[in-house]
Amino acid sequence: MKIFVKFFASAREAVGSDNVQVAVKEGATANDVLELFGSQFETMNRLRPYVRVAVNQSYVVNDHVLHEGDEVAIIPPVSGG
Amino acid sequence: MKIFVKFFASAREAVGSDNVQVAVKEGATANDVLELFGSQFETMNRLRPYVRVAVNQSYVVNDHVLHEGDEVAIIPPVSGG
Amino acid sequence: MVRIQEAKIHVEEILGSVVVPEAGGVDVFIGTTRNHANGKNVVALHYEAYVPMALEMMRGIEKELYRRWKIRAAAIVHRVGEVPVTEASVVIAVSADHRADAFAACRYAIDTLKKDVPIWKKEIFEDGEAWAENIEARFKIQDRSIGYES
Amino acid sequence: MVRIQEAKIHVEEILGSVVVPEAGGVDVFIGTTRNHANGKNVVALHYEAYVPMALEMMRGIEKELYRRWKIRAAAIVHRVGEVPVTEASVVIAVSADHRADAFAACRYAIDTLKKDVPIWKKEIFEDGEAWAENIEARFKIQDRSIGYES
Repeated sequence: MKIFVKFFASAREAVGSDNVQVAVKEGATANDVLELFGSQFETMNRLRPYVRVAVNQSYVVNDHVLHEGDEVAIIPPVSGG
Repeated sequence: MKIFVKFFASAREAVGSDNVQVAVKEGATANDVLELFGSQFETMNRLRPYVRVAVNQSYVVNDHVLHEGDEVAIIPPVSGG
Repeated sequence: MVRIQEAKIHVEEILGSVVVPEAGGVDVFIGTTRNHANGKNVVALHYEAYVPMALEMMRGIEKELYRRWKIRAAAIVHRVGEVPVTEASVVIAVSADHRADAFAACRYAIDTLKKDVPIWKKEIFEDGEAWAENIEARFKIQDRSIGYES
Repeated sequence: MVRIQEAKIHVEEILGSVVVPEAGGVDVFIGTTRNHANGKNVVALHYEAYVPMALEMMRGIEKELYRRWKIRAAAIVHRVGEVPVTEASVVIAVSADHRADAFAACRYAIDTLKKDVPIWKKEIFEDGEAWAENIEARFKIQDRSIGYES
């Protein structure tokens, strides 16, 4: 199934893109997405322990199961304010 | 000795004046001033339990002893802010 | 910076006096005239102050803020005379490197001002008028027996 | 009212949106760009946001303020893009009948925003740049094992 992955701030710089469409297998979790990009980008891999994942604009736990068309956002530690 | 008594807000309205010069005897206290005006003005007498006294622009306890030329202010409950 | 003024208070101007390049945050408290008090409609408010003593006490509060918290700058401004509904009677602004200090100092300043600084507000109702009394000031007076020479 | 904007934030305008005749006080927190971070000189700051999610979370914070405290109105405004030193990156204003509610709600709003809302700040130093990380956000991440699905 297809999902849309958005990267912000340091995560965006780590993968060199702010928006990627990827195919993952049924039952894939937020963690599988982190694994996928962590294995491709060393800097992203180093960020993994610190990022949170949001699906369709809500934070989720890492074993959250994804669905077709989900918007998955990789959220490095925030620094607003 | 001469002192200068200032009245504010409800105390000013009670005595009908904002500034009075009075003669008191040596050793007179803040409390003697309250007594003096309380005995002359019924409304001032009713205010007495609620007012604070400042001498030369600092709050004092009621048995504070006054000196020649002191500026004695009768301070009803404040309501700034 | 402390000030008592008859003119309308402009918050941006006061902010300008406390925002410094080193500070990361400012907390500002703005006391505004309410249209109601004790269940009655307030049509106007009139503030008066024992100006030299009030300024001296406001300076004392300002000094205390620097003593108690790590702050960069502070401003305490009170208006006197007529203050229409929704306009500011008092503005307190405190800048600090860390917001906890800004919040705590600002809160302390307004609490202390309402308790002690010789400023009075008369509420003009449709059917009469009354001198307001801060609840904080009333508590203070109950303590009078212990004395508080300052 | 919640808003994310690129334009400079004008505090008086935001105040205008929260001051209501019934309220007696407003607490305003203003986060300003500091000229230093981790002992280095900051020459510029750049904010970015995951805008739709950030707005949704800001609306959630706003609702929570009304749920937890007796407040009259609230505004949470964040700026994105370049924010020069001393200019505001965030302004939070809360009006209430009683100042304790205004202070508590305002503090809660900035604390929660800094911890959770997807907004990031890049600090540009003389000799490099770095993504900042709120200490509050770091604590949150240590809690991740317990999960916080929302």
